[in-house]
Amino acid sequence: MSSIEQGLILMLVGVSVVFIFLVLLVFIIKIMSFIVLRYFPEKEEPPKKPSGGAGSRDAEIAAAIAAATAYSKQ
Amino acid sequence: MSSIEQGLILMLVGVSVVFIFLVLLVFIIKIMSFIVLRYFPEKEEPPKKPSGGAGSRDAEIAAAIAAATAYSKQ
Amino acid sequence: MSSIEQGLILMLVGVSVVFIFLVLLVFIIKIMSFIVLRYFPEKEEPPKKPSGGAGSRDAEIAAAIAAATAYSKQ
Amino acid sequence: MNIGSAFQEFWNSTGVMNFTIGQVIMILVGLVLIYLAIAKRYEPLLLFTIGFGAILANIPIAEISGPEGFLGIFYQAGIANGLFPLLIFMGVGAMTDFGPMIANPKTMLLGAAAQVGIFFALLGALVLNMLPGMTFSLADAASIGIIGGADGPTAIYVTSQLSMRLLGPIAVAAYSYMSLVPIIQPPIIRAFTTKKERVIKMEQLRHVTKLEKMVFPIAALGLCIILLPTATPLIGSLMFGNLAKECGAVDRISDTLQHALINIVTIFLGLAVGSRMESQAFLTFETLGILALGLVAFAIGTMTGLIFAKIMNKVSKEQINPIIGAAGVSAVPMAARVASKVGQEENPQNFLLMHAMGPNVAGVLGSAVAAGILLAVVPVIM
Amino acid sequence: MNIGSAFQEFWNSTGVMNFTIGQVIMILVGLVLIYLAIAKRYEPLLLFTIGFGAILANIPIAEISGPEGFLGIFYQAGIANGLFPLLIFMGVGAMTDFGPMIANPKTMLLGAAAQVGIFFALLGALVLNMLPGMTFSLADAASIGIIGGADGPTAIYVTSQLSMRLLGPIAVAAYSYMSLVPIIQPPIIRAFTTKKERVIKMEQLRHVTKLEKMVFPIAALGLCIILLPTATPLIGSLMFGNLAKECGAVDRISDTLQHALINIVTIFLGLAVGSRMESQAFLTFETLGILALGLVAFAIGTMTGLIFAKIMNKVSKEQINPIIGAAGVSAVPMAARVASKVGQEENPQNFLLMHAMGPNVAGVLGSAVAAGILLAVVPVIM
Amino acid sequence: MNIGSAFQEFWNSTGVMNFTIGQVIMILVGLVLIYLAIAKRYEPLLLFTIGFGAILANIPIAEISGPEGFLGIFYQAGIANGLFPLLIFMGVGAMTDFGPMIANPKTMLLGAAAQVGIFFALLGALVLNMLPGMTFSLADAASIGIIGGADGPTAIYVTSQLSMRLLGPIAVAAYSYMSLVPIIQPPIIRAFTTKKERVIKMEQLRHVTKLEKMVFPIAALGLCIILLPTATPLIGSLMFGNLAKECGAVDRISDTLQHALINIVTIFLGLAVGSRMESQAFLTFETLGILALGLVAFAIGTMTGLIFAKIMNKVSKEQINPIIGAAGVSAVPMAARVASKVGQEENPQNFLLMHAMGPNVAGVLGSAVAAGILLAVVPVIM
Ligand code: NA
Ligand code: NA
Ligand code: NA
Repeated sequence: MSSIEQGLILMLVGVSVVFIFLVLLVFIIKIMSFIVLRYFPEKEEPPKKPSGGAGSRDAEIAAAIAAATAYSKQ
Repeated sequence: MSSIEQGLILMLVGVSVVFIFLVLLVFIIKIMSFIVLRYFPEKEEPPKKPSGGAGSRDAEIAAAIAAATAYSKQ
Repeated sequence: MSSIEQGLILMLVGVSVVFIFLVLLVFIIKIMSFIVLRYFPEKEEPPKKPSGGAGSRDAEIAAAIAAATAYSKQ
Repeated sequence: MNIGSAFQEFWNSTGVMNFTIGQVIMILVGLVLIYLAIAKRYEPLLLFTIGFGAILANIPIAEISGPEGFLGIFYQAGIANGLFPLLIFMGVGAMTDFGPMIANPKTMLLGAAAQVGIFFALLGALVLNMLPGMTFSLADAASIGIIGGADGPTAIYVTSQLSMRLLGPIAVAAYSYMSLVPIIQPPIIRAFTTKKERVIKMEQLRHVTKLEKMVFPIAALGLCIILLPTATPLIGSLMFGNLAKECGAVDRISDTLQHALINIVTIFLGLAVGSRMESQAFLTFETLGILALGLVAFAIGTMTGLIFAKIMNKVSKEQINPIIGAAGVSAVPMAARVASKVGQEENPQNFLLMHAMGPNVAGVLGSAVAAGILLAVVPVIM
Repeated sequence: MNIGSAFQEFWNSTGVMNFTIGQVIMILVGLVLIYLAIAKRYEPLLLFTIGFGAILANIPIAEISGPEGFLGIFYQAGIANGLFPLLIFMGVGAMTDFGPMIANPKTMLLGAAAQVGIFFALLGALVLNMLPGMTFSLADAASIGIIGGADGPTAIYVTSQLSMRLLGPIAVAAYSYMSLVPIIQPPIIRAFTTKKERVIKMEQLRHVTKLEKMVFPIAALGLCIILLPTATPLIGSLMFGNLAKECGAVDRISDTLQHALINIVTIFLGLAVGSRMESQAFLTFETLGILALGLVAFAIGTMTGLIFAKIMNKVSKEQINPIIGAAGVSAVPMAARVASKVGQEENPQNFLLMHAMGPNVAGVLGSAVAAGILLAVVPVIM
Repeated sequence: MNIGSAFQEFWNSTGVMNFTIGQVIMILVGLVLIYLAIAKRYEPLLLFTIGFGAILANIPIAEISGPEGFLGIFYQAGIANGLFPLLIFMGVGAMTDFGPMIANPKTMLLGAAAQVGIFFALLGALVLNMLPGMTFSLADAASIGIIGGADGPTAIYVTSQLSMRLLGPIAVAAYSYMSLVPIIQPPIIRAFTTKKERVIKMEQLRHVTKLEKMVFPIAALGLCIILLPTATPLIGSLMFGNLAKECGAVDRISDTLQHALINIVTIFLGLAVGSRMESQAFLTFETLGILALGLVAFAIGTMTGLIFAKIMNKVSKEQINPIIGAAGVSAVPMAARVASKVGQEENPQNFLLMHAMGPNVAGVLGSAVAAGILLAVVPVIM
């Protein structure tokens, strides 16, 4: 029954490491949250930054171009 | 002119099978419609079920989360 | 220092061709614009054509089908 | 290497110094296709991309359609193996409403009758072999015939399996004639029908239930599996998309097939098909034959659709307007609109669109079935 | 070749003449999966595509799942190499809110406890080897166990790396049980908890800041890199998507992962997985074993999640409602909803959804970690 | 195998036990890129994905960037063969408005002048060979020079064809400096122009008709075909997208190029480029040289653009504000915005944005042309 023995070993290693991993992650999150909340607290209602990189920049440019074009047609 | 003979054979087989196929499909549809209309008639105005699987479920969850978050901030 | 010589040659060829290319493009655009503006001036406010090929045709059909279906149910 | 020889080297690598006359002509052909796509709105999505692909494929030195070029990569990824037309077919399935066909199933036979054009063109190709410069094999002839299916993805799929060398001209012929349907069909319709027939009014189609629409794709695929397995890649893809649309449970899939996926694949497919339009393959006497045979296929398909409708009227008491027989060639939804328009010109109270949609979508099935037969039989009897 | 033999040839190539009984059964299995997807809404996106793939793969002659068939192409492109499940995971990451988990990190341990089911099923597979007709290698057993991870992409990824021959049944079992969670879990929850436990009310979760949500994916990936590199393809993809969502700077990427890309990949993945459901691979005694073990895995995972929650209540002063332990199996978000529903039945004032989301998404991490362990250790000790 | 040795085996496969110092540093580099993307919004789409790719590529054991890893698959699918940058270029074409350039074509020459930086950096790389540890071949030098093109896809395309080993540092340099344009350019603009020049007011651009915008991509591609076939993959892709946008007949294609396709490809491209940032390839003295040369290229390109504008003012009676010469480097649309902003600081009535867009998009053409020259000449003279 060597194969079942292998399975038992795998189970032991597996369950242990899953728990070790998530326990460590619990600590990491707690430390992380502690640091973030203490040193980088959220500002009240941050103004929504434009996001999307190229997308929004393109949109800005497009708006500017549209405006300029409309202007130049007057 | 063996090649044209082959073409004629292909034509005969082809036209026959296309017709056989669609004639059979006509019968199948008629039988299918008969059964469906008799045994599974459409209910009047079925209430529109949520569709899209994961998508809509995610949306529900998102709504629930949003609601809960909003609630918890009060 | 043959490699730097190669670089200098590449620089000379490169800068020349970039300029030749864009100078030619300037002339081509000028000629193109002259012809277009003289012989194919823009009509005032062209009516917006339906675009998107299959897409819009499908939409038309869909609308027609919807209309016909609604009609046939009366 | 000095400056002079560097410029010389550069000059030798310019297009001017390396053009063949064939490449110049093919670039002009590409421009014509783009012009037709933009100015005439002839199948714009496909003729635009095919035309652009043709231009890129005929640029000297660049080898864009070679195995390392980016069009060559598209070609290998989805044309050589038949993948792209099948993905398109999934999207077509998700956009197709088989309701009008289910409401009046006997009009499906018109979609069978109109496929006769396929086999006439096939035969025509073999007859054309008598002309010098035409050497169409049976596989070539079958691929040419399928132009008469009036269905782009089917034509590309069959040609990719049977006669790759003719892909360029066949695809161009298929899409061109599909967009010329409003020009090709009306005179044929008027020639083969009487005024009295054209004003026949058809009663409104019954309502088709959601469940019927959901069972249909399964039933049609089932029949195809039993009778014609070689057609199942095409019919299976079509019915996958159609069931996804009708079942209402997988809207994300249905939407994706109809939009993101079909759009992306159309770009790749069009460019890759265009990349097969190299001058030595396209500028041949055979291409003229293919264009002629494609027209023949469309015309005969239209005719046989009309004639079969008239025969059905002889046999059955319920009269159908034979104009809708012309829609059996497929060319969805163009042919159905043409039928509808011609009908309305004769009688403004005549709303044939829905009635023509039945044979129209049946024609898609019909040509997929014909494709399956050709794929099954041609390799065996050659 | 005369007309008769041509028809004979055609007849010999029909499905009727070439079906094996196994293929017929598998097509029926495919239909059942599609039925469950449409009528029961059981994981519709996946069971629909897997079911359709299974039908197409079992069509005689057509060879759609062969190396030249279009399902075979999907398979090679993204299942054999593990790519598709990772792309799905990017989308999952971009749709997941780890906020509830960060707000109450100790509930993550429930997501660890519920993974015990994986290893019980693994062991079970090795025990089943004692039955005749069952020959599960350790790699097979590991792939079967991962069904208990209740996470489709993880199961497909692990199986594609360890035990490709079982991909069909394992994927079907994984997605089926994920959608059966509302049936499987409630009785187990009621059996392993007392009424008094089930009415425990939990206080509202604190607000989690944007920055915490942004640091979390980096921290989790960092831990994974340090401790378990073999899990980084899965966890890395998940955190890539999650960071893209939370950071607010790359909305185009986040949107694409959540919509266009995941939808396209889902279609390909489902069809390709279905294409592995060929009769000789699926219609075996082993498949029954896999289905049974999958159920065992889900049940035991649910149990160990519940029991661990009760143990935590013993140890800690802050009480948690043990129902949320069942959500630790993952099956996001289904298991969390089940927990929430069962809780509300006991006490209408009990809003457990947010609390259950913590263990629920932790369960995704937990099964990815378990996958990493299996991928690291199994090839070594075999 | 006993329990102890199983844990030992596991421990030996952890990241902790297998890190090289180089991998740790590269993961930190990846984090810095992600930080710049998120916090500073430096080319967020690209630096985010490249940074994440760099992290994943430097995880020990996992081999994510190896030929079987998922980043390795992206790399093979679209970087090694140059496909992804071309698809990006199609999307760029579909988002670019050449109108301002057509309205005032002579400003295109500024887009030529600013490419001089490319060749200075090329020369600089060859000069740097005199330092120990620098061994740039001519192909390497050409790839480094193209950073001065201020155009990411062009840089990646050229480097993938000429000098793959330098892809990581070159891509990072290209995108970093593109986003640093608002910091790099203003002092150079102020240093090389007088107050009097900077307040020059330019008259409004004329209206450009739809037809001009449609003919332009065809004309530009035609010139490229005739003069420089090696640039046609880049210019052809750009003009394909641009014509799709301007023609108004294929909006489905234009939309797809601008959204679904470019977004998907950006994700794959960024991750795949990042996967080339393995420590042994990146952490070299040469990388420092590349970063320095990239900055030189940007600075000199800005300078030559400005100086050429001043020369044009000497020669022509119609005065242009030389600030817009700086926009000739491309870095669309960042450089045009910088020019506009600097102009407005000098004179609030000065609206230079549209005027700067001309040289800006001309700079894209200019660097694609320079790329074509390098691809044509370098393999020959090496
Ligand atoms: Na047809
Ligand atoms: Na799990
Ligand atoms: Na440039």
